[in-house]
Amino acid sequence: MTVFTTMDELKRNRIMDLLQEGKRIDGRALDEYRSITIDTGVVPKANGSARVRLGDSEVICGIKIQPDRPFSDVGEKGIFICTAELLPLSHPTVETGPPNESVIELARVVDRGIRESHMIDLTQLVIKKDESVVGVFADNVVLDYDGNLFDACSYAATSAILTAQMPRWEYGDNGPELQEGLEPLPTTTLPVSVTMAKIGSHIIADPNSDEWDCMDARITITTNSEGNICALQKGGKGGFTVDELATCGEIAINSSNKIRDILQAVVPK
Amino acid sequence: MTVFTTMDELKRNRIMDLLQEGKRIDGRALDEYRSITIDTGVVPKANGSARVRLGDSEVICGIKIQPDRPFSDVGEKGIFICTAELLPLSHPTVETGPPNESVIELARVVDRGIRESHMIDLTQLVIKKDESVVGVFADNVVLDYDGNLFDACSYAATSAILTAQMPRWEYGDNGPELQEGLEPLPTTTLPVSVTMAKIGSHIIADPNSDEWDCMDARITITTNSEGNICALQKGGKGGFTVDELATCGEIAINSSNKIRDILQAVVPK
Amino acid sequence: MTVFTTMDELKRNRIMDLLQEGKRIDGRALDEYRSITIDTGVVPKANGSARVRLGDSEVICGIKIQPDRPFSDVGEKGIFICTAELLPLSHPTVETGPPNESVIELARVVDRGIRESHMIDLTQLVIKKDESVVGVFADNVVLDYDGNLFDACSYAATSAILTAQMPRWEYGDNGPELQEGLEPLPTTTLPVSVTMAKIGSHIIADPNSDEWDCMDARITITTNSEGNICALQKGGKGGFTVDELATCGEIAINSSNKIRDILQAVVPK
Amino acid sequence: MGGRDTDMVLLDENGIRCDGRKVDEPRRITIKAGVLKNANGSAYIEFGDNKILAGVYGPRDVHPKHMSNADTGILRCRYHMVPFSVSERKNPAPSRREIEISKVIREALEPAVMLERFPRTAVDVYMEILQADGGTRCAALDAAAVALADAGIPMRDMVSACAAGKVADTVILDVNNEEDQAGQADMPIAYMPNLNQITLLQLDGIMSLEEYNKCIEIGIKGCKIVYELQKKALAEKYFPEEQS
Amino acid sequence: MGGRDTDMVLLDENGIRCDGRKVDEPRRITIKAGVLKNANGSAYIEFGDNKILAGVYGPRDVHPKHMSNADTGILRCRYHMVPFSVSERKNPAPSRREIEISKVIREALEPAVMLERFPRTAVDVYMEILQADGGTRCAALDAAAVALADAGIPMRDMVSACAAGKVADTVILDVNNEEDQAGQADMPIAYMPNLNQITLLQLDGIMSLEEYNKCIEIGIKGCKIVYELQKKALAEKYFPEEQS
Amino acid sequence: MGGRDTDMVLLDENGIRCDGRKVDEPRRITIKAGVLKNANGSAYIEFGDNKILAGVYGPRDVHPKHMSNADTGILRCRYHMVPFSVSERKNPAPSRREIEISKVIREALEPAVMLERFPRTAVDVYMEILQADGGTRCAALDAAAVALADAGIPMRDMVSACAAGKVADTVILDVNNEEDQAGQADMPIAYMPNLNQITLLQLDGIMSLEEYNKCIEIGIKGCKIVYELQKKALAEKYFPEEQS
Repeated sequence: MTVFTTMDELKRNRIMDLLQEGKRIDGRALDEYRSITIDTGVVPKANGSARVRLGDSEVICGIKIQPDRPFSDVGEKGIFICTAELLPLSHPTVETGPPNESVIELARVVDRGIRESHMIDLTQLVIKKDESVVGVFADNVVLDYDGNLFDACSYAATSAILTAQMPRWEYGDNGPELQEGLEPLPTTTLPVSVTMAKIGSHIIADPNSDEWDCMDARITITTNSEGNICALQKGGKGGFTVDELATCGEIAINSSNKIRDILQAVVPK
Repeated sequence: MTVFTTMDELKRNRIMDLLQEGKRIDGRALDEYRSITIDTGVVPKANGSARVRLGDSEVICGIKIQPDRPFSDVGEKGIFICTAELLPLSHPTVETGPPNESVIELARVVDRGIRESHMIDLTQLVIKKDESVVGVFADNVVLDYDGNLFDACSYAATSAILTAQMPRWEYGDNGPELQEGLEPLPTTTLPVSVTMAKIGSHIIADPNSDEWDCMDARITITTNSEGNICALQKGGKGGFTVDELATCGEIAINSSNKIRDILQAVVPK
Repeated sequence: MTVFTTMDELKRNRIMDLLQEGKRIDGRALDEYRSITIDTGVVPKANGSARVRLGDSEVICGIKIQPDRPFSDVGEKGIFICTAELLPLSHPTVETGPPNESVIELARVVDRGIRESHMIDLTQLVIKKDESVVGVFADNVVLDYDGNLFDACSYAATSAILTAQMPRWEYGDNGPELQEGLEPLPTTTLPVSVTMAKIGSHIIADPNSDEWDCMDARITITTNSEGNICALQKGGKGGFTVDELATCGEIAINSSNKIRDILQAVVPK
Repeated sequence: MGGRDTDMVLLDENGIRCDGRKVDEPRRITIKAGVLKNANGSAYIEFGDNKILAGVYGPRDVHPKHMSNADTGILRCRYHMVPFSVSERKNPAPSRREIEISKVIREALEPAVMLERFPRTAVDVYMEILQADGGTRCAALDAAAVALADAGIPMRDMVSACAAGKVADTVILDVNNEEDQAGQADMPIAYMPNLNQITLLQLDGIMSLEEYNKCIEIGIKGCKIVYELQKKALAEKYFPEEQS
Repeated sequence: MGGRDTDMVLLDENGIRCDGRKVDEPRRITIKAGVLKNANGSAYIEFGDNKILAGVYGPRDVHPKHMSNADTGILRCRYHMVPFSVSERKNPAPSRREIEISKVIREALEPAVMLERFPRTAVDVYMEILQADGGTRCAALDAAAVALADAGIPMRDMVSACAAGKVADTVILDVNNEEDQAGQADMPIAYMPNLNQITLLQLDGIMSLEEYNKCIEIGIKGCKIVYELQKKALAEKYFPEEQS
Repeated sequence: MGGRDTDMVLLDENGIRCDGRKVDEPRRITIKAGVLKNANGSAYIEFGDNKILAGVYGPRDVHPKHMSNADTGILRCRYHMVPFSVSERKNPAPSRREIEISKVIREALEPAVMLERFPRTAVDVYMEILQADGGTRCAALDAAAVALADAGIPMRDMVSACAAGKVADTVILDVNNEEDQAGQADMPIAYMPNLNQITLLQLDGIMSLEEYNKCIEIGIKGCKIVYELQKKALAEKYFPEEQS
């Protein structure tokens, strides 16, 4: 997040010098991700949950599934809402109170990456057309910050979705009535978010917080299981050239395959 | 608006000196309005719209007409709500955020002038008694500020109302159902707002921003087509004598006739 | 309230010195209350009302009784909500705007004291199960502050409840329909709030504002007509020993009897 | 034309109004000064069934500082309805109506208060509507002006307020709640009785120019009645021995 | 796969779109610079049926001071839809969507504006969507960039924006509202035409890597068309004699 | 009298509670200190099915400055439930309940923290309820106290919290969610085990004076059990070699 107001000029110089030699400050290759650790079911009372550690960034996503009124113009579809919140214990600069623009962007980018991929088949979440649908709320809370929350939240949300157990409702005289049994959420694809930073003329994947603080621009590209791009967001004060964007697109597609395997592994066989 | 924190003492002296000679800083007669320019249909996707330029003050009013729940105690009447907002590009001192007391007063005075005149016949805006009525929202946005927004917003709102095209609804099984065709809003009279300032012992009509900044008090008197007064609001830190108020009443009725002709001319023959 | 930012060190010393001799700054015994004056029916248009003066603290509670939707999980019970607000004229340090944490605590403690005693038999306030119930709103407004608002608000609310006249509704085709006649609210017990402060090692009842400002900790114990404790709240930066808490419990039960008689006397014979 | 529907007889053949008053008769008004301990000045008014408390603090420091004025003191007013003051319980958040009324009351008091004597400070006036019955803004203003005087704030003049209005095509004094709901027009007026200035004037409802002038005239008569009661309230507090 | 349901013919057999345009043809665009009296700079754009006004104030002091930066000026942008700009009346409170768009527009303009010349100050850019018809963020950005130039703020380059997208499996320029609702993808792009930098890029919808590259390419073509119109608007204001 | 309706057997004939515990037995409690990278101190507690994370920052500067105190440091506490922590998804805005609990927790910790050593600064304690199961305020307090110690904030004593309560006319330790819903009374207690001071005490529900004293007694026993676990958690972090 760009919640930092001071930037260590020396650190930026060090990062730049290393990049000139093709190296990163923590020893990774330019397109290499930090370790990704996923624990699911960490909040058993939620309908689904996952804790993701991406390097030292740590996020929990909890999923609540409950009957809801459909949006007025889409009565034949269920509801999916994904949020993100930086808990104040995650970093000294985080403030309590309404989310700032950076947190709003974070939540909306993570939401769109999943939504635009059509990961959850919302047409299967209708209890009664125009009257009652299933609402799926995926709330991300950030526990520890070390850069690249876009990907950490996305992985937490998709892991929680993949392992969620959905109750069933049927529409009766008093509205939706809870039935016996649980089933997985209906999914069609597995979106993978890949975030890259541009520092000087270098493109690096999965920037940590030091890299995040001194980047010129960033881009998050989400791809689906078919290897297509389904959502994208550029951020930061700098720009990209056409060639750099082509590179980013390739890195995104290449990196996503390995990460998709890690995410897919959370589903019990 | 009294959004200004500094007042040019020299300008006030100049305005006062001229008024002693019966003159105004921009050469107008004391009861003379600035030029009024009205363009209607400037926001074609709204149900009605008008841009009013009153001197260098500029306002757009857009009208949205949509089915609504009636207020609980007046189920046999449609809803009319008129708002006003100073866009931050209209003047350097305007701030974003919730409206301050001056903007709230502006909106409420413009709303009451139209409401108390019974311009729109709300009894004709009932889709189904106590269940569903037509709501008419007249939203004024101020683009450029040069004093006297009370009148500029009032003229924009009434012009937009006069030229609005209302859809029709009938109450069916699923609530209000949109029908073919459009018709004008049912109107009974044409209210005209006339705002005057008191500077020293002088009463002037349609104060521009220089005059607004140095006035002692102001009064807005709205009259209907029958030449009656239907709403009034005194403002500012000073007071009026009984005689001054009598003068204001006369100016309001006299000025309103010419302005009413200008407003009426927006209606296509 | 702990709305004060400065504390008069001299006053604290004086209070402490007196307490060493078993005396209080206003001459009361340690467990002695200030005079309690109750006027009921002071806001005749409300369904019930009472003004309580506890020393120089003054509170009015007004009660509004109106049909409401039941809370989703308790369709067989009416609604009781008790609030408290410090009007800005009650003390120079009170600010307008949303309630601060002290005012929120005040309101919630007064509410719980009454709620947990089951003073109002909410099971008798059902118009139609799961559809419509009677809502009882007891709103306290503080007019003058001289410490111990917990008890002043509690006495105002219970006095207003004891003397309230409840309209009757029956459920008809259009929801709850008002019937002829009024009746008292159904009550089962009379909760009495007793607030004590700890200053040094001394426990005093009904602290006035001077005592409030220099106390180490406080405790509010509410007891019911049967002599049982039904709610309790410790506050302040200090702690209590087990022995001190035992003493507080005894003071609460002893003091409550006399106060209950005063409260009960508001009911017309 | 322009009136509001009603079945109520607002004015009978003898010129008597629905609550028994004559056309130029105000409701029963009682004012008491100095009713609060903490406030620097205060007053309680019963104006018909309106019950209103006003309290004043100041002149005092302004926080945040940038809101103060180096040339003069500032007046801040809050008109506020308590939740149980109206038939349907009022939401505690300040309504747009309350914000507007607070502003017009402040502008009605400003000409009377000698704020220029207290640069950089604020005088705060809080008006609490405990029970509302039509005409609250005038009654609140009346109490506020007494509370300002009770606080010892120097004033050029008292400010006295009363509404005029129109029912059954007749100009009347002091519109009550039923008349406001069912009548044709309501015109709240505030007046400085010695300086002869009208400092608050509003109107909802339809009237001719002639009726407008007549409303102002009768309204000022009402303000003068209120003025005497305001003076009496202050005298009762400060010179009780002279009252009998 | 990945498309959205529609009955509309978004692209006919002759490669003509639902509003009669060719695949690489933008909607009708007119820009006028200097349309407001008070603002330091302003511009009005009609981009298809979008009608958007942008106004700029600054460089000016920052309040509160702690939000200013001793090393550079700051840019503040507000993208705002007026209540009547969309089919269903918009609530006046800023939506999360508006807050996000304000941020991406600011980040798209920042590389162009020479803020370092005005430390401790702010430049404020206000964009008012009067009528919305798809592609508002690009059109607002186009107007904002012209308004910045009109305000005399020194800039490294113009910023020009236009969306690309995908309908009926075809990459197209400048997605309109119907195409956005029923089409397969929308990719807003902002571009600095001389510095050759893409400063805003977003995408909703599914496309292959090849289509992604093609979208960027056609989008830049659109930005260059816009750029000529932006220059023309400024020339018409500042060198009207040279226009004919 | 005064109890709450329930069909559940809260206490069977052998004195065994609905979750298998004895009357004076707390739920399973595990505490881990130092679980976060950025926070100056942190702790994670599982208290029955409660899962709570606490993080501490400070002593650090206070913004805005006027909220700081020249004589002492200040303690700020936030008790917060994440949206998925309760059965029905919680609205993110802080509830009045959360504000009150934050206050009583702060007042329970203040006697223990040596804030006077750090004038003009603040110590911030954030408690995040990840999963709630009755007794969250006590469990959050337990984690917060360990997090304060983990942050190296000097403390006069540990603060240990556990609830007592009453079900089936019997005084019990550590009320769980079912017992809180269906039982007769819940009394959260916080205790400084060496200074022998009760710093948090609340009660909802009806009990005699005798039961009240007994509740405090059994509650303190629970606090002492918690205290041992708090010490163990800190020891496991700082002296892992001594643990086995």
